[in-house]
Amino acid sequence: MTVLEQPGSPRHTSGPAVPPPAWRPRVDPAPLLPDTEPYRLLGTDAARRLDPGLLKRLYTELVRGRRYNTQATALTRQGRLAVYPSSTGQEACQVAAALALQEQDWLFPSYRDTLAAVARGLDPVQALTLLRGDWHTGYDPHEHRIAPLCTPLATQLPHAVGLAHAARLKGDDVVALAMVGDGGTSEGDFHEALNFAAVWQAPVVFLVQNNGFAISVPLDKQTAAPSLAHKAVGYGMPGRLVDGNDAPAVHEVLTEAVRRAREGGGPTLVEAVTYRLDAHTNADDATRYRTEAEVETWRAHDPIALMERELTGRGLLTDAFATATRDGAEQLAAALRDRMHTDPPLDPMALFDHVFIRQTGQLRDQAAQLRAELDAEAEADGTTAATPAPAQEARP
Amino acid sequence: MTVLEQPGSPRHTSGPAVPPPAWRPRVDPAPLLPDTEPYRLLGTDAARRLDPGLLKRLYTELVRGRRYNTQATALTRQGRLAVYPSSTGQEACQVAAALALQEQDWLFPSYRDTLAAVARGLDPVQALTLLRGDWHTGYDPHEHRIAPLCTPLATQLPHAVGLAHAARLKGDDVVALAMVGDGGTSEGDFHEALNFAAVWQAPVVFLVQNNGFAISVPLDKQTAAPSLAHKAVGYGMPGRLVDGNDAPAVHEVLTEAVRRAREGGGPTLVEAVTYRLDAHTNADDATRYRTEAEVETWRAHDPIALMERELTGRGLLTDAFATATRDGAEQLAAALRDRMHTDPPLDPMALFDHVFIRQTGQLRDQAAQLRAELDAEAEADGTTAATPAPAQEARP
Amino acid sequence: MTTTAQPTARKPATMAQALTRALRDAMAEDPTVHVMGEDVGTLGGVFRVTDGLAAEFGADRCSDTPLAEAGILGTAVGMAMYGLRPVVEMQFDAFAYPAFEQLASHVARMRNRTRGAVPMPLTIRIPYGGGIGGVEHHSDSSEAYYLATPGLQVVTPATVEDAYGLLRAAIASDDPVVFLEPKRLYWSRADWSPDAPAPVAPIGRAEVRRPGSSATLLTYGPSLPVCLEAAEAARAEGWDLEVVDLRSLVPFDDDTVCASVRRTGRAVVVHEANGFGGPGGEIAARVTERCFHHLEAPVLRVTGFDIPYPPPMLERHHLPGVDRILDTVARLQWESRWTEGRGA
Amino acid sequence: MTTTAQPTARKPATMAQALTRALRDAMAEDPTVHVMGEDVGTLGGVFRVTDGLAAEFGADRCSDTPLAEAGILGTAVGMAMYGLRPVVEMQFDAFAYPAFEQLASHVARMRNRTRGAVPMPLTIRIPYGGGIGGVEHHSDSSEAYYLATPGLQVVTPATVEDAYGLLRAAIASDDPVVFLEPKRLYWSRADWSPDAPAPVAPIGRAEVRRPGSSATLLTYGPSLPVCLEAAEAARAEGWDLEVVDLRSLVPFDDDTVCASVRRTGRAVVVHEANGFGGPGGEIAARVTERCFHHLEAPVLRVTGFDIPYPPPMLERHHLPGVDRILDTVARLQWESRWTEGRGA
Ligand SMILES: Cc1ncc(C[n+]2csc(CCOP(=O)(O)OP(=O)(O)O)c2C)c(N)n1
Ligand SMILES: Cc1ncc(C[n+]2csc(CCOP(=O)(O)OP(=O)(O)O)c2C)c(N)n1
Ligand SMILES: [Mg+2]
Ligand SMILES: [Mg+2]
Repeated sequence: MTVLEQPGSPRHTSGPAVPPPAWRPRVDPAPLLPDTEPYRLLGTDAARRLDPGLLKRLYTELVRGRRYNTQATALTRQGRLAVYPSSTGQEACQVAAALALQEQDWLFPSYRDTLAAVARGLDPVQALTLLRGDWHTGYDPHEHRIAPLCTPLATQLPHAVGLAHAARLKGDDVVALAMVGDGGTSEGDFHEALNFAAVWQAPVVFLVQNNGFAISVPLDKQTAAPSLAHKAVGYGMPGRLVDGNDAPAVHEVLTEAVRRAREGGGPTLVEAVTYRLDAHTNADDATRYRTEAEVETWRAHDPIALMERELTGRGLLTDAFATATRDGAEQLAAALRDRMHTDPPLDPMALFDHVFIRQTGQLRDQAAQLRAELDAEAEADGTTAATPAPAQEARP
Repeated sequence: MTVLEQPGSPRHTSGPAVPPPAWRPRVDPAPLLPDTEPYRLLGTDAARRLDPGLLKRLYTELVRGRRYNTQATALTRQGRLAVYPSSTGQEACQVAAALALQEQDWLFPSYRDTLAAVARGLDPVQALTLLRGDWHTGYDPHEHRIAPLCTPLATQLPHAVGLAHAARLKGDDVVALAMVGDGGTSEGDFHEALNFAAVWQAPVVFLVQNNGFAISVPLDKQTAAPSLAHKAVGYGMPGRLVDGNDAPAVHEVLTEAVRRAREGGGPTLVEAVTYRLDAHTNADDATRYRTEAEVETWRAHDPIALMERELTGRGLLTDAFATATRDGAEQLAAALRDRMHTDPPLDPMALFDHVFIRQTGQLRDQAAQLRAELDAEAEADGTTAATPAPAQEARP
Repeated sequence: MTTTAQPTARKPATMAQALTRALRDAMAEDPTVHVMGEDVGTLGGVFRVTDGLAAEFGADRCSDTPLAEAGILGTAVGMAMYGLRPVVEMQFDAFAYPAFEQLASHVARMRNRTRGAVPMPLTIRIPYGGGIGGVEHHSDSSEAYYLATPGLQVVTPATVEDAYGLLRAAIASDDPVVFLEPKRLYWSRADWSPDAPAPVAPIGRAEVRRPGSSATLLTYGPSLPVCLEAAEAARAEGWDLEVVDLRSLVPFDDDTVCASVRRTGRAVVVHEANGFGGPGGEIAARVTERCFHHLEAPVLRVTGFDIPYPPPMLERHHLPGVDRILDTVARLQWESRWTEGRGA
Repeated sequence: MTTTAQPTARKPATMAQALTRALRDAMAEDPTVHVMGEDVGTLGGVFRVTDGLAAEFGADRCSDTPLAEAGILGTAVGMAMYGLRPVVEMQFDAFAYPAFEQLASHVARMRNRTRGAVPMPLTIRIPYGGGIGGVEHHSDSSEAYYLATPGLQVVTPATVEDAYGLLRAAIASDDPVVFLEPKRLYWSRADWSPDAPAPVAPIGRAEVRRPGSSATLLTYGPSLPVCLEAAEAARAEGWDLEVVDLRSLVPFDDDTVCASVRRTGRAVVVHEANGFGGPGGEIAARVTERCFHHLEAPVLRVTGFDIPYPPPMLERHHLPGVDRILDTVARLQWESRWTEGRGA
C-alpha cells in the first residue's frame, strides 16, 4: 500500500523508471575537451609544410608589433602617452587574431590589444588615443570593424556575442573574435557571454591570452582548472589549447575556429598560453611579484625567436627579407614617434557633444558655462584666439 | 641573422623550446568529469544493500515534504501566503540536502528550498515568513545554520563560499551546502562562486536542482552543455550527475561530497536532474510553456513513487509504517494550517529597527512621523489601543 | 479640441495592454526592433507585457534569453552596435542590478566614448516600485541609480496613453532609455483607442495633469494617481493643488515644472523611492535654484522612508499616501508658522 | 588646546600611508579583520595602500582574490556571516559596478532582512574620483549610487588624519561602510603622528575646516582642498567663506551643516560627481528644508558636468575648480540682483 492520498501525489507506477529525454547529454563532451598539451607547429614536422608566404607575413607582423610595443613604451617615458599596457611577448596572439579574420569580421579587443587592432589595419595613432588621453575611443569602430579597446574586464565579450548574433539574424557573413586575459575569465561577464554564445550558436571566437598574470596575481590564484580551455565544455563549445607564442599555431587554431563559426558551427574558446614579458603597464613594478628567472625562461620562448628559428631552418630569413622587415618596423616606429610628438588638438567644448544625439537644454547651459570660463581664461592669458569653436550638435 | 636589435628583443636561443611549467595542467581533468548518465540507486542491485533505517528516514521526510508542499500551496489559495514556489517533485533533492549535512554545517537555500530548511529543523511557520509577507527572513540564520532563503538568483552561492572559507580559516569543522536552480547557473555569480571555491579549496558543495525550467524557459535555452555538472571541470572541481528523484542516490552523492569537503578535498558541483511538477509558483500558468504529457512522464518518475517501489520490494512498507508516516505528515500539515490561520502580529515601527545597529537621527525622525500617522489613524478609527509599542533601538 | 473626423472608438485598456501594443507596433514598423529577456517569449513575460510577440514575430524577434541580466544587456549592446534596436526586459527592478556595470560603463557611454560613431538605440524596460505585495527584491524604486548616470534617458509613464506613447518614443530614440514601468499601474485602465493611438509623447516633457493654484505636487509613475487623489481630498481643506506628472526624469522639463511652481509658489515632490539621495532631492534643489524668490516655503518631499523596501504586509506604511501628502502640504507655511529644524 | 604630556613627534605622512596604518592597526588589534581584493596581497594594491599587510599578517589575512568583484563582495558577505570583518578593496570606482547587486541586495539589507540577526561588519574601500589622469572608467565619482541605498554608511576622508580615523571607525562599525578614498589625495601630505593617531573619528560628523561668515561651502573628499583654496582666494573679493567637510555622507550631519548655513545665510555645495542626481541635490534640498528662512539665496551647486567622465587631457575642464566656485559664490545674490531662470 502507499501512504499518500493527497492530490498530486502519485500512485505506484509499473514498468522501469525510464529517465526522460532531458536527462541525456545532448552533446558528446569528448570532442569539446582541449588537449592537455598546447598545440604547437613551430619546430614540428607539420611546420615544414606551412606556406612560406604565411610564415613571412606573420614574421613581418610580429617584428612590427614588437617595434610598436617598444615605441609606445618609450612614448610613455617621454610623457607622450599616459599609460601603455604592452603586449611584448604576446605578439603572436595579437597578430594571429588580426590575421585570422576576414575584412567583414569584427574584432573585440581589450585594453592590451592595441597591437591586434593595428595589425588589423587601424591607424597606429588613433589606436593610442585612449592611452594618450585626448579622447576615449580614438577611431570609428565601424571603419575597420574593431570595437573600442575595452577596459572593464570581460565586458566586451557579451558585446561580441550580441554583434555576432545580430549579424547571423540578418543573414550576414560576419564572425566576431573577442579577446580577454586570464584574469578576465574570472568575471561573471565571461561566463554569461560564453553561455549566450553557445545557446545561440553565435559565430564568435573567444581568445583568452593566458599570460600568466592579472597584474600581480598569478594564474594559480585565478583558477584551479586543468586549463582555461577546459571551461569550454561547461558551455557546450569546443575548447582549444595552443602555444600562444607559436604564431602559426595560434593562427591555425583561430582560423579554424573562425571558419567553424562562419559555417554555423558555433563558438569556440581558445586559450593561448603566453607570457607578458613587460610589466602590466609602464606604471607597474613587476619585480614585486615575479622573479627575473621566470621572465628569462619565457624570453627563451619568445615568439619572434621561435619564428626566426623556423625561418632560418627553412632558409627563408634572407638578408633582404630581414632588412626589409626591420626597415618596415622602423618606419612604423618613426612615423608613430613623429605623429605622437605633436600635441593633439583639444576642444573642451566637445565634452558636451555625443552625450546624447541632441544636446539637452541642461547640457547646453553647462556648455555655455564652460565656454564663458574658457573665454575668461583666454582673456586673462591675453590669448583671445583660444576661444574654441562652438559646440556642434551631433549629426543625427 | 636576425632583424631585431631593439632592447628587449631576444636573440636566437638554442636547444628545444621547452614549454615552461605553467603550461601544464595542474590537475587531471578525467576524474572531474561527470558520468554521462545520472547516478541511480533505486531499482539497482546496489539499492538492496542500503540501510533500511536510512530508506525509511528518507521516505518519511519525502512524504512530510510533499504534504508540506501541498499544504503551503493550499494556503496561497486561502490568502494565507502571498506566494509559494512549490518543490513538489523535487522533494528528494530537498530532503537529501538537509540530511547530508551535520549539525554544525550550513545550508544556503534559494527561494524554492523552504522544504530543505524545514527538513533541517527550521520551524515550518518561520520558514514561510518571507512568503506570507510579515517580514523578510523569518528566522535567525544562526539557530539552525540556514542562510536566508535567497531570491536574487545565484547570489547566495558566493555567500556559502565565503562562509565555508571563513570557517576553514578559523579551523572549524564546517561545510556549506548551497542550492541553486538550472536557471541560476547562467548568472555570473554562479561562475564567480564556483571559481572562488575551487581556488580557495573551500569546503562547499553546490547542488544544482535541474528541474528543467527557469519559470518558462526550458533547459535547452539555458545551456548547450552536455550537462550542468560538466561545468565543474572548468573550475577544477569534480562534477557529479545524479537522478534528483532518487532520494538515496542524491543522499549518497551529497554525503560523499560533504565528506570530501570536510576532509579538505575542496568543493564539488552536483547536478540533480529532477522536475518541477507544479507551476513555478501558484501565480504561474505552466500550461503556457509545457505539455501535460511531459508532466505525466515525470509523474511516472515521482520521487515518492520510486521510494515506495523500493520499500515495497524490500518489504519495508508495512501498514504500520505507512500509517505512521501518513499520520506524521498530516500532523505537520494540520499544525501548519492552524498556525498559519491566525494573522501574524505586525509592528510597522519595526521598519526602522535594524536598518543600522543604532537608529540614525534621520530614521528617528521618520519613525516619529510614522508613529504620529499611526496614532492619527487609530484615533480616527477610535481604536486608541492600536498605538504600536515604541520603536526599540536595536540591541548592540 | 475639435476634430472633423469621427474619433476612433475608445475602450478600456490596461497599461500592460498599451505597452504590449507599443511593442507590437514598433516591431511591425521596424524590423530592427528586437525584444529580449527572461520569459518574454513563450510565456509572454511574467507581467504578460510581451504576450503574443513571439507568436507574431518569431522567436528571433522576441527571444527568451538565458537567465543572466549582464549577459542580456551586454549582448544587447553588441546587437545595437550592429544596427538593431534591442528592447530588453529586466524582470524586476532589483534584478537589473547584475547588469549595472554594462549599463553604467557601456550603455550610457558608448556614444560618448566613440564620438557618436556607436549610438546605443536601446530600451531597457524595468517594472519598478511597490504596492503589489511582492516579496523582497521585487519592489525597489531604483530610479536614483539611473538619474545619476549621464548618458541615460529615464522615463516612466503614469497613464495608459503615455505607456504607449513613451514606449514608442523610447524605442525610436537613438539613445538609450531606461523605461520604468510602474508595476502597480499595469492593471490600471483607461479609455484608449489602440487603433489610433495619440501622437507619440516626446521624451523630456512633463505634463500638468490637474491645474491648481495653491501649490504644486511634482510626481511621476506610480505616485501620480495618489497625488490626484490627494488633490481631490485637498479641496476639502481649501487647497487647490496643481499636479505635474514629470514623465521624463532625464531630460528634465524645467520649463513646465518651474512655470507651475512660480505660479503656485509652493511645491511638494512625491515619489516612492527612498528620500535620501532619491530623485526628490535633485528636483527640489533645481526648482529652488530656479524659483527661489517665488517660493513661499521650501520645497518639501513625500517619499519612501530611508529603509530597505518593507515586506508586503507593511508596505502601505512606507508608500506615500494621501494623508502623508496632505500632512506635508499643510506644512507649506500657509500661515507663516513654519518652524525650522523640523525638516521632512 | 593644551596637553601636559609631550606630544608624539609628527612627521609628514601621505593619506595612503595613513590608510595603510589604519588597516595594519585594525588587523593587529582584531584577528577577525581580513583584507581582500585584487592585487592587495603580494603587490600591496595598485595604490600600495595594503603594502606590507600580507607580509605581516599572512596571505590568509590579506589575500589576493580571483578577478571578480561580485565574487569578492559576495564571499565577503559569507565571511561576515561567519563573524569575520572583511575589508574589501575595489580597485577603482567603476570596477565596483559588477558588485552592485551584492551591495544593494545583500550587503545593505542583510541586517534588516534578518531582524538584526546577521549584521554586516564589512568595509568596502573604493578609490574614487578623478584628477589623476586616468583613462576611462578610472575616475568615476560613484557616491550617488551608494547614498541612494538605505543600509549603507558612506564616508570619505579629505585629510590624512581622517583617513586613519574614519577607516578605523569604518572597520570597527557593525554595519557596512562604503569607504570612498579620494584617489588624487592619496599622495597629499600632512604632519601626522602615526604612533599616537588622533582618536577615531566618529562616523556621522561633519567638520568645519575653515570658519567664515559670508557663505558656507559644503564639500567632501577630493574637493575639500579646492574649496579651501577657493576660500583663500575669496578673501580678495571680500568674502569670508566657511568650509564644511561633510566626511560622512550617510549618516548625514544635519546639525553641523545647518548651524553653519543658518549663520552665513548662503551655501554652495561642491563635489566632483555629476550634478544631476548627484549628492548635491540631496544636500541642497535638505539644507533648504531646514534653513529656508535663513537663506539669502538658493543653495547653489558646483559639480562635475552631466557628462561621462572626460578623457585625461580634458578632465580639468570638468572638475570643480577655484574659479568656478568663486563664480558661483558671486551668484549668491549679494546685491539682490539674482535673475531667476538662469539656474546652475
Ligand atoms: C571589472 C574590472 N576590474 C578590475 C580592473 C582593473 N584591472 C585592469 S587590468 C587587470 C588585470 C587583468 O588581467 P588579465 O585579464 O589577465 O589581462 P592582462 O592584463 O594580463 O592582459 C585589472 C585587475 C578592470 N579593468 N576591470
Ligand atoms: C537575479 C534574478 N533575476 C531574475 C529573477 C526572477 N526569477 C525568479 S525565479 C526565476 C527562475 C529561476 O529558475 P531556476 O534557477 O531554474 O530555479 P527554479 O525556479 O526552477 O527552482 C527567475 C527568472 C530573480 N529572482 N533573480
Ligand atoms: Mg593576464
Ligand atoms: Mg529550474
